[in-house]
Order: sequence, then structure tokens, then C-alpha cells
Amino acid sequence: MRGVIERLGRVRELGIVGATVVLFLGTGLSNSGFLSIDSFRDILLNTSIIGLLAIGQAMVIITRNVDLSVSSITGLSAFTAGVLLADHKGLPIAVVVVACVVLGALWGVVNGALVAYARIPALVATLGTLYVIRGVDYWFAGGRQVNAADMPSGFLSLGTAKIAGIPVLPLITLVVLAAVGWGLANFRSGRELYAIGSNPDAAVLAGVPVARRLLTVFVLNGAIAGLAGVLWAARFGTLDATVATGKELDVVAAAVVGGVAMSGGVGSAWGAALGALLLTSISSALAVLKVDSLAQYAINGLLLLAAIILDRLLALRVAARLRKKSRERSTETGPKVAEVLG
Amino acid sequence: MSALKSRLLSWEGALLVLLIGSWLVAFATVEGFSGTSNVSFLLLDVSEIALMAIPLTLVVITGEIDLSIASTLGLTSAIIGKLWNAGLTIESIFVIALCVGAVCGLVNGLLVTRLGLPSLAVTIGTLALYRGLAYVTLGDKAVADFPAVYTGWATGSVGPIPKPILLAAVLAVIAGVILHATPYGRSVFALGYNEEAAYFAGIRVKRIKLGLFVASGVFASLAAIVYTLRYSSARADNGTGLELAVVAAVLLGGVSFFGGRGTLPGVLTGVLVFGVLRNALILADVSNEVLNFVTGLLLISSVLAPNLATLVRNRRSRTLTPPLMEGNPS
Amino acid sequence: MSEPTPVLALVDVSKSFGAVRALRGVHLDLFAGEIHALAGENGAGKSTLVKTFAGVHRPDGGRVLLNGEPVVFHGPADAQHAGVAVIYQEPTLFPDLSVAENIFMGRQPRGAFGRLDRSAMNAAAAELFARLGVVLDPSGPARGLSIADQQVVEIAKAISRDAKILIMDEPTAALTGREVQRLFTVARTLASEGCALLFISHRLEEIFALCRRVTTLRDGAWIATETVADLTEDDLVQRMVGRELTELYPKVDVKPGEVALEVARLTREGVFTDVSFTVRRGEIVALAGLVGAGRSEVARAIFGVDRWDAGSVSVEGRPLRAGSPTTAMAAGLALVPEDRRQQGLVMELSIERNMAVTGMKKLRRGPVIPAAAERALAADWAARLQLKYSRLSDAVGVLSGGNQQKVVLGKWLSTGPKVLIVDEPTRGIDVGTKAEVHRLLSNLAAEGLAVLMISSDLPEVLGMADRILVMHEGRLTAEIARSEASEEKVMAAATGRRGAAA
Amino acid sequence: GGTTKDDTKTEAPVANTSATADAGAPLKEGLKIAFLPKQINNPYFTIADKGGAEAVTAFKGESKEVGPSDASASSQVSYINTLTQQKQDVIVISANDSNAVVPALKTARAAGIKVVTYDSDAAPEGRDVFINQASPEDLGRTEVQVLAKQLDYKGKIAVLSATPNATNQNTWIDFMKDELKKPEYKDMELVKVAYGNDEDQKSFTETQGLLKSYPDLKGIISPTTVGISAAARYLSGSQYKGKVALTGLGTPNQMRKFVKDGTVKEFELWNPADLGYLAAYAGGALASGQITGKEGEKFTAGKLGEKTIGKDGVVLLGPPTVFNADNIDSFDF
Ligand SMILES: Nc1ncnc2c1ncn2[C@@H]1O[C@H](COP(=O)(O)OP(=O)(O)OP(=O)(O)O)[C@@H](O)[C@H]1O
Ligand SMILES: Nc1ncnc2c1ncn2[C@@H]1O[C@H](COP(=O)(O)OP(=O)(O)OP(=O)(O)O)[C@@H](O)[C@H]1O
Ligand SMILES: [Mg+2]
Ligand SMILES: [Mg+2]
Repeated sequence: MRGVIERLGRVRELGIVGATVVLFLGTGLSNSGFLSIDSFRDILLNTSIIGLLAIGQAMVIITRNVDLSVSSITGLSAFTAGVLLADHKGLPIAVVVVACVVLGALWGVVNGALVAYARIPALVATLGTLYVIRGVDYWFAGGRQVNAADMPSGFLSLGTAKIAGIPVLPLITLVVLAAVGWGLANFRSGRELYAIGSNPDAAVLAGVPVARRLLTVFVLNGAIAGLAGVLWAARFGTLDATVATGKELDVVAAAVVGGVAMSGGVGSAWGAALGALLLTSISSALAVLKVDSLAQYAINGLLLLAAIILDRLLALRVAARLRKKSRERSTETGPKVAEVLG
Repeated sequence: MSALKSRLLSWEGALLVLLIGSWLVAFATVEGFSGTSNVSFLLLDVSEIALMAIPLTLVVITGEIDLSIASTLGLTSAIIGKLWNAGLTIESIFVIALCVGAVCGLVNGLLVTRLGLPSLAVTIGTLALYRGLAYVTLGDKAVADFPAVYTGWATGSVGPIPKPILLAAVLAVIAGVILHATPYGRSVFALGYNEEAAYFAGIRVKRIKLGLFVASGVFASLAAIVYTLRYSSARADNGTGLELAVVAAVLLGGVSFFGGRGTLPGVLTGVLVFGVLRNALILADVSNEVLNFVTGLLLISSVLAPNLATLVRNRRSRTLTPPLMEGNPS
Repeated sequence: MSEPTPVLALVDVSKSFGAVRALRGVHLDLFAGEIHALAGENGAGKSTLVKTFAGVHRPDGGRVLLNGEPVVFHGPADAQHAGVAVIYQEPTLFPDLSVAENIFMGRQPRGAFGRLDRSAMNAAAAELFARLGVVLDPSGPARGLSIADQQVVEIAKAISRDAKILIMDEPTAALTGREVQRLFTVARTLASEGCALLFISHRLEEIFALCRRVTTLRDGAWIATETVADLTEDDLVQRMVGRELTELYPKVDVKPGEVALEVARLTREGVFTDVSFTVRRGEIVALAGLVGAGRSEVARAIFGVDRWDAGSVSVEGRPLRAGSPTTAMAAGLALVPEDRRQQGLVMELSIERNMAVTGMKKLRRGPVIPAAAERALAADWAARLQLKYSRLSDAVGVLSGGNQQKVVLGKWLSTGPKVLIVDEPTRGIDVGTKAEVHRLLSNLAAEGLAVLMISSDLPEVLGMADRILVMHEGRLTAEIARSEASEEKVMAAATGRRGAAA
Repeated sequence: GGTTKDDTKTEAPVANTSATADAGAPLKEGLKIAFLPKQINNPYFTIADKGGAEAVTAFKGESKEVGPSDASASSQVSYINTLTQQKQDVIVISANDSNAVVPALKTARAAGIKVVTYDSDAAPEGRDVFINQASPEDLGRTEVQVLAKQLDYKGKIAVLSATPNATNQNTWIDFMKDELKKPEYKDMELVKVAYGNDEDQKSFTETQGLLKSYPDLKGIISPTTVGISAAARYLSGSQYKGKVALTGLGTPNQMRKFVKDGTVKEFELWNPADLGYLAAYAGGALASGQITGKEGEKFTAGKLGEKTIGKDGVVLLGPPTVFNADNIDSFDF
């Protein structure tokens, strides 16, 4: 006996799954190479970082907030990892990972404090820290570039290593996904995030420690972004101050495509991860389909829109069916009001 | 409301003080700032941002957002170049350009109002789409040889005031009156705060939003014309990334991202503050990372300042106003 | 008789919001096992007092005593831990979460590894609903529940806390007789179990039926705390209003004119079916029924907020387009909706803006709206409705519930409609104002306005309506003329016992 | 009516032909020379501008590096304007958009500032001289030749370029295509030009895509430092390592690892430091009246010796260095 929300939610994610499958089959038809194990491996690898960020972002968006600074945090963390490894040969990788995660978490504290305690709308606060952190990154890097050659191959191999044929990076993402996904669905604190996003004022009256929860969410998201930075360093090897610039929109897009509504209270980490998978698969597919490079942006955007629209139509369908069935009387404007941003 | 109004006023006031303050400081300390030619450089540099910020202000007040404006600019610019090469008259090209913008806006608007999709998601999508179409249109080429009369206009100025800025100013005044004094403007605010109640009051919610998205597109293409002419360069990648700058200006101007709250004078002041600081810092050879830094801090303080004020007030009256009132949609 | 110490008490508490002094030197003691009523006009300060108990507001002066010990609640959480459960006047639900989770948020039953146990939660919720005698799907979403159902969920939430102190701010405003009776039974049980209850209502008969003592407030000041038994309704009104109450149902009889509103075979899939009726100029037609009968939905469809799937609506013979409030307004329709916070008002906007939002076209001089004209209009209606406010430029949100309702009425009456549909027009409005509103409605009718009044308040229905339409499960089950209308007949039709209605 | 393309004639370069060069004049001291790269904090330009700064200190001037953090077409213009305000003596610029910067540069020159372009030229009327790292023709053709040798003139090849609008890359690619027309390349086919936007990640995924869609691909040319290192990194970690040849433009430090592990045999690049160095001296010479930018004028560029101005004010840096396992360790940039 599951609630309508979950039912809707499941359907939402089913929509994305459907779209992804269609994409793979379609591309596979014209180029079977796309369905090869090898290519799946690459797609998983490409998804792992954006996916990780999308999972974190989902938590934030569910509370009716958003964190645009993740791209900058990832960039800073990646460069930090690079410098640590390049300048202190023999520093254990674990230490570097922890350092970067902590770095991310600290910036998360800044975001969280601004949003939860200074009560700055998240978009403004994190757009601000997006600039600030990138500034710090530039200042820190000052035109320096860390190259694959400067880093221990033991670390770089993280980017390609496999366990039982599955690359490590996606595995890490999966672990985080499992943890976050489960927590959101099954912990009281997880449910309270939905409550906050669904009706912040009511959350206060219900005795939910809103500020504390928000702070936690931003810190977690920051930490995840920090981790993503390390993975980035391991995967791409060439690191400078511009790493991950502009990725924030992709991340948000992934979450939204994955059925996490900007108006809060709806969505799941799983959906966000699926959204990320769909988006990266799209760009990989385009590269494979010998699409003229210049047309790729256009098609990318088109498919993104298609995904959102499909998801929306499915949601509407279900809503209509529900209305007929159980005398559900949500107002005509209701769902749209809910969809309105913020 | 009174609290809200004073909050707004206080914020606009603060911005104005900030603007004048930074202007005076720069005037006194940064050599080369005071020159009239510099003033017009300064203003010219924000002309596109100013143009695009005008409709975006209204869009954000209705609780929506349009991130595709910079891409619309790029697409329009690319089409201008294409048509110019094809030998059309520049005047007719301008007309077509505006139509292109209108169509781009219409697409956004229809997706948001008819399908009820979240505008953030939609316009992230069209951000990619329009930029892509720009590349499809003009590819890797750049078109440069535009008639001197028009490029001259775009770079020319009346006294120290560049002509594009004059254009923006006129449009801003019109938009300001519409937003703050007409039934249309009232409706915009009402539905920004509570879409459902507005709908119950017979306000044509969808039509208004659609109109605003179209306006946003048209202004973006207007900005594209200015941009293309003043750099006399039509390229597919023109204005890449400008959207965040515009959004930043709007938010700095005191418009609530959650809709309902905001004023045009505030936004325009915000745009100018950005312009002055950027120009002054560059003149003072402050390195680019500091520019990023300052932009960010400014943005944060734009809301931090008034919020701290209210927080302090609440401490005094010891009332627990539920936090995140900001957070309430509709 | 030595009085035991009160479980919760307010001593000389005052609270003001800027210029507004919502509470001044108020005293109140709540004893274990008693049901204590709080009475007062709209804006008297009842909800503010409640919020002080709940830790939402911290008083500017005075003390809150818990079991005789002074306490300071730093937030609702504190109050809850102290054993205070509150039903707020305005429902505070999470639309995206299931009904059950709304009830148990933060207290969900947990299984292994702190994993929350949904089936246990739903079962518990179902139990609560059974206790309250309502049919609601615990696993369904809270979004789309009628005000009434929302209120029911709020009640369930509060009693599920098995609190030592239960505070109910107008819990019955949205309920019909049956639910009210259920609620009272529950309340009495709780009291007998040693729980202290504070009960707020504008329906005096309820106070007399349920409560032992009553405390009256007027303009934020404490007036009296007395045993209900020693009071008559008139005494109580006297305390609240500070003057003699004029007649509550001043219905003037008028000769119905030609048909103004005609609804024919109106149907909306799964919501209501085959609804046909007419309202004539000068008539007040009441639409009665149990919660969830679909009355509001009919109203919303007529006004064009919801589309209808079949049938037709015409105003003075001219048919309306489905799903367009704008054309409905143009045709002379007005709808005072059921949920004033979500549908009736823009809480953040000023009183004047809210009043003017329906009449902007009329106010307009050239392209712009003269602020003066706007204010004049607002001031005029504020006066006619005796609105309690400090400045017309204040946000409507700071007005008391009843005063908010007045603003909604004013906003629609100012459009000079031909047909006025009012959904629960006096929900949460004090007796004084209620009489005002009723007089207003009947005068308007006398001037030839056609009024369709949805109400869950039977006395109101019987007192005001020329004809009574009764709905059950989305169908019209009876039409009763004023002359032969009686509570029994209406309830019979409303609960679907056909024969009785005929 | 209305203005069309045909009505407009490109106005003649405003090169101050009136001025006459005095080769004998000494280099002025205390010249203010500003470097305006495509993008600040870009390693390549950081090296180049260091070289420039070294030169400027050599002739006792003061130099600085300013610029935008995004390599966008127009963001340079506001910097040109401010440099004009600051009354610099020389602006040394690498144009993001050969047209967009021209109006601003004209204003600067009208204010008596000398303009030197390096790495990426602006339209001639916008500058006095252009320091060309290597003639586009040489580069384009040699790249193809180097690769052809490695695959002994057989197989499909692809190009991984920077942004679709990158002026340099596009001219080079045109010459590559032209070179490939020659008979000896009849068995080679250029199947695709992919764009990595000079973003590491995009270049990386583009390389993946190339090898997916053309399993029989034999070689890749990446005429951009970002692209080649990304491509090399993908190859070195994939089963194509050693099977698919890769060459192009890269810095030794980025490529060392891949040259050593055999992913890459050969690649080329000029020394960016020398490029900046020469640009600085050209600027100095202009500001001191030694040269005016006319063809045939000569000036001495410190350690680089005497340089001659070629056709339409272009000065050649000289042939690029080819790096391979043998010589790579003797370079550090
Ligand atoms: N947050 C607030 N800010 C400003 N004024 C407020 C606020 N809350 C209540 N008030 C004012 O305090 C007074 C008391 O309001 P309150 O809601 O307690 O009245 P009430 O007795 O509950 O009325 P009703 O029966 O209509 O609910 C009113 O004048 C109201 O306008
Ligand atoms: N059988 C049911 N299943 C689910 N929900 C129901 C059912 N019956 C009623 N409801 C709820 O009641 C609401 C319908 O109440 P509505 O307001 O339309 O009727 P009403 O007669 O106007 O009641 P009210 O007196 O509250 O206005 C619906 O939104 C729905 O949530
Ligand atoms: Mg109240
Ligand atoms: Mg109703």
C-alpha cells in the first residue's frame, strides 16, 4: 500500500527510464558500437561525476532551495587535489580525498549559514558563492596548470580502475546514491526535508528544526561536490582554475529532468541520477551518431526539452486518471502552481 | 506591506548610496575614471545587460525565470550575420531579428504556460537549443562589415551618454510605468505572489506570462542588434554566459527570486553598480579573480543587508516569524 | 474548594505588532480536565493568544506558566515538548506528502535501522480517522483536500500527540454538524482523561454545548472569565461585542425577478454530475451538503476556475464559455472562494491592492491607476464592512482571519456583480460581523442581486435562504423552499436518505 | 531602399603611413607595455607573457598582464578601453575576435598607443604589427606530414580542434585539407573535424566519440594544447593506445608522460615565451620610432636577434620545435 506521491514519483522516474532506453536503442540501431560493453563503461564513467552532483543537488532542491555553487566547489576541490598530489609526492590518496571532502563541506557550511540563518534565497546566496569560490580558485591557481604527469599514476588509475569489470567512479556514485536515496525515503530527517520543501512555514509549526536541516543539506551537498572534485582530478588529469565552469546548470537540469521539482517537496535521488544518466547518454550518443559537431548543441537542447515534456505529459496523465478514480479534487491551477518555480 | 515597502525602499536606498559611494571613491582614487570617454565606455559596457534586465525583472516578479536570453542574443546575432551576407537591407534585417527574438520567447512561454513546465528547466533547455541553432546558422564564420552609419550609432553617444543606453533608458521608463502604475503591472505583482488567487480574481495568468516571455525574447534580440553593431561582429558565440550577469543584476536590484517583489529602478541601479565597480576595478588593475569575488560578495550582501536588519528587528520584538517566508511560492 | 495549579497559564501577557496591540494584560488559566472556551470578535486577539501558548510568538510582557513554573518557549518545538498541541486557525499541511505523514511528521513510527514504517503509520492514521468518523485515505496526498478535510487532518494531527494541553483555534469553522459532534465526543474523552483543552469558535451554541468556562477578549484586552452555566448567549455576545447584538438573520423577503443564473446538467468527471438549477434576481439560494459533497467544485466550475465536462451555464440568458473566469466576471459573476488564503487573497499585498485587484479596469484613468482612487475604493468598502485594520497599506496577511474574509467580500462586492456566489461567506467570522454580512447579503438581494450561498452552517442556511439546494456525493438530492425547510429535511437529503427529502 | 552589404566598402587601414621609421633611434626607457591575452590564467599565455615581461624589464620598461577570465569574443574590448584610459604606450594583444576588437583598437591607436598582436591577429587596420608564431601554412601542412609519416600515408584521420570559431585553428585546418589534396595522401581521408572547445572534458568525450563512430580511425591531429593532452589521456587509458597515432600542438610538460609511455610519437609547438618576448620588443621598437610597421623594416629583438617585418606588418617567430622522446626532457614549459 504505497501513497499517490510515491506512485506519481515512480511514474515520473519511469518516464526518464523510458526515454533513456529509447535513446540507447535508437542510437544502437545506427551504430551497434554504442551498445558495446566498452561504450557503456565510458557512459557510466562520464555520468559518474555529474550524477554525483545531481544526487546532492536533489537533496537541496527537495527543500525548495538550489545550490549553484557546486561547479565552483568541484573546480576548487579538483585543483586542490591536483596541487596536493603534485607538490607532496607520497601523500596517501585517502588523505587527499578526505581533505577535498572537508573543503567542500566547509563551503557547504558557508552556503548553509547564508540560506538557513541569514535567510538569503538560495539562488542568490549560491550564485554569489559561485563567483566567490571561483575567484578563490583563480587566485589559488594563478595560471598554474597541474598535468597528469605531475600526479602519481596510482591516483590517476582511480579514473580507469575497475572492480569486477565495473569502473570505480560509477561505483562510488552508486554507493552515495544508495545512501542518499535510502536516507531521503526512510529517515525521519529525510522526510523532514520533503516537509520543508513542501511548506516551509508549516514545517516550523510542526517543530521541524528547519535551519539545522537546511544547514546539514548544504554541508552534505558541499561534501559531495568536494568528492566529485577528487574524482574529476582522477579522471581528467589536466587541472586548472577553470575546471567544471558552467556545470551547475547541467546539474540542475539533470535533477529537474529526473523529476525533482524546483518548487520543492517532490522527487528522489534516484530520479536525479537517472536524469544525469540520460543527459550524458544524449551527448555521448550525439558524438557517436556522427552528428555535425555544430548541430550537437541544438540537438542536445532539443532532447533535454523532449525529456522534460515527456515527463510532464506522463505526470498529467496520471493526475487525470487519479481525478477520475478517487474523486481527487486538486484545483486546475493547483498542479501548475506547484510547478511554478520557487 | 509597510514593512515590505520600507524594506524595499531601504534596499533601493542602500543601492543608490552604494552606487554614488563607489562612484565618488573611484572618481577620487582611480586615475582615468573621471574622463567623460570613460563614463561612456562604462555605460556602453552594460547596455546589453540593461536591455535584457528590463523584461527579466518582470519575468522574475511573476515567479518565473528566463535563462535563454543570452542564447537568444547569440542566435539573433548569427541570423543578422547570415542575412547580411545574403545581401538583405540592414533595416529589414533588424525587423526580422526582432521577430526571431519574439519567436524564441514565444517557444519558452508556450512551454511554460501551456504545458506548465518549470521555466528554469525549460529555459536551460532552450539555452542550449538557441545557442546550437546559432552555430547551425552561422557555423564558425564571423560577419564583420556592417554599415558604418549603424555601427557608428551603436558606439556613438549624446554627450557622455551612449545611444544604446539612451534607448535602454527610454524603454526602462516605459516598462517602469507599466509595471508600477497600470492594471497590467498590478496583475504581474499579484500573480507573482499568489498565482491561484490571481487566477480566481480573473487575471489572465497564462496570457500575462506568455507576453512577458515574448517581451524577454524581443529585448534579447534588441540587445543582439546593439551587440552586433557595437562590436561590428556577428558570431554564433556572441554573449555566451551573459545570462548569469543579467540574473545577478536583477537579483542585486532587489527582485525576489520567488516572485512578487521587486522594482525596475532598483534593478537599473543594480546594473549601474555592477558597471561602475567593474570599470573602476579594471582601471585600478585589480586582477580578474577579485572581480569575480566582488560580484559574488555584492550579490550576497544585496540580500544579507536587509535581512540582517529584519532579523535584528525581530530579535527586538521577539517574534518568531516563520523563516523562509521568501520560500513560499504562489 | 482549593483550586489545583493550572497546567498552563498566561499572567498579564501583552503582545503588539508594530502599532497593533493584539494582546494587553491578558490572564488565562487552563486546568487539567477542563474544556475552556475563548471568545471574542474578529481581531480580538484569540489566535495571537494561541500562538503565544504555542511558542510562535514570545510575549512582549507578562509570563507563561507551565504547572506553575514560568517557561519561555523558544519555538513551536519547545511548546510541543512541553506537551502543548495546537490546531491553528489556518491549516498548515504539506501538500506533497501523504495525509498520514502530515499527521506524524517528525514522529513517524520507525522499524529496523530507523527505517520508518509506512504501514504502521497509515494504520495509525486510519485509526484516528475512524475515531473522528471521517473517510480519508491516509496514503493519499494532502494536496487537493478541501478546507474541511484539511481541518480534519489538523485535528487528527493534534490529538495524535496525546498532549496534556490541546488548543483548538476555530477547528469547527469548516465542519458540518456530524463532524462537529464527533469532534466534541473526542474532546470530551480527552478531557475526562485529564487533558486540558482550549476551544475557540464563533458559533456560540458550540461553546455552550462543549465548554465549562469561557474567557472573553475584546480588542486584545481581557474582559472576563466565567462559568458558561451562569451565562446566556446574549450575555456572552454582550461581553464580546460590548453592545446589544442586532438580529443575526435579517432576511428581507423579496419578490424573485427573472432568472439571472441558469445551470443545466452541469457535470465534471468524478466530481459532480447532472447539476441543474436556477437563481433568480433578488433570490438567495443556499447550497447545502456534507463536507466533500462537491459544492465548492460546482461553484468553481460555474465561475470558470475549473472546466466542466458537460452541461451549460448562462447568466441572464447568455451562455458562458467553459473555464474562463474573465468572461464569467464580464458577464457579471462573482465568486467569494472557500479558501481565502490560497484563493481569495494575495496575503503579501496590501489591503487596498487586494480590494482593487478585481476592479482595476474600472479604476483606470488612461493607462494608469490613480493611487488615490484605489485607496478611496478600499476605504469605502472597509468602512461598509467595518474592517479592523491599522493602515490600508498593510499586508492583508496581518489581518485577523475574519477581517481577511471581509476584505475578500469587499473585493467582490466592489465589482457590482449581477450574480454573487459565496462559498462559506461567514466561515471564521464573529457573530457581530456575521450579522453585518447577512444584512449586506439580504440588502444586495433586495436590490436585485442573485445570490448563491454555499454554507456548512445550517442555521445560516435556514435563516438566510429563499430556497435550499442540497448536494450529496456530487448530485443534487433535494430542493427545499424556505417555507418547509427544516434541519431534519436538509440533513436527510445531505446524507442521501432520499425519501425524507420528498 | 536601405543599406545592403554591397553599399559598404571596408575602409582603408588607418596605419599612420605619415610617420617614418628611424632604425637608429634608441629603445626608449620606462615604456608602459600591457599584455592582453585571450584569457588570463591560461597556462599558454602565462608563459608567453612571462617571456614578454622578461623582455620589457630588459629594456627598462614596465609591463603588466590584464585580461578577461573567459575567452569570449568581446570581453577584451572593455580592457582595451581601460588601457586606453590609462594611456599605455603599447598594447600587446591576442585577439579573441579579429573584428570585435578593431573599433576599440582604432580608438587606442588614435590616442597614440602602439598596438602589437600576437598568437592571434586582429584585422590589419586595428594593429601596427602582428607577431606570427609560425606561418599558418607551415603549421597546417607539417602537421599532416608528421602524421602521414607515422601511418605511412594510409587510413582515416580526424581533427580535434578548439572552438568552432577559433581563427587560428580554422586557418590551419584549411591548409591541412589543402595539403591532403596532394596525390601522396590519396589513401588518407579526413573523416571529421570535432570541437573540444578548449575544454578538457569536452575534448576527452569528443575523442571517445571519434573512436566509437570510426572504429577504423588511424590518426588524430589536435592543433590545440588543451585538445591534444585530453586526447592523449584518453588514448593512453584505452585499447587504442599505440594503435591510433596522435599529433598536434602541445606543451612538453603536458605531453611528457604520453610521449614516454608511447601514446604520442611527435608533436610540435613554438616556444610561447619567445613569442611574448618578440612581441614586447616589437612594441618597444614601435613606441621608440625604430619601426612603423611597414614591410621591410628591421629591428633587433634581444636574444632573438634581428627580425624583419614581412608583408602587411607580419613578423615571423620562426619554425616550430618538434618534440619527441629524445629532446622533450630538455624543455620545461
Ligand atoms: N503577524 C502579525 N503582524 C501584525 N499584526 C498581526 C499579526 N497577527 C495578528 N495581528 C493583529 O492582531 C490582532 C489580533 O489578531 P488575531 O488573529 O489574534 O485575532 P482573532 O481573535 O484570532 O480574530 P479571528 O477570530 O478573526 O481569528 C488583529 O488586529 C491582527 O490584525
Ligand atoms: N470520497 C472521497 N474521497 C476522497 N476525497 C474526498 C471524498 N469526498 C470528499 N473528499 C474531499 O472533499 C473535497 C470536496 O470538498 P468540496 O469543498 O468540493 O465539497 P464541499 O461540499 O464544498 O465541502 P466544503 O463544505 O468543504 O466546501 C475534495 O477536495 C476531496 O479532497
Ligand atoms: Mg483567529
Ligand atoms: Mg467547499
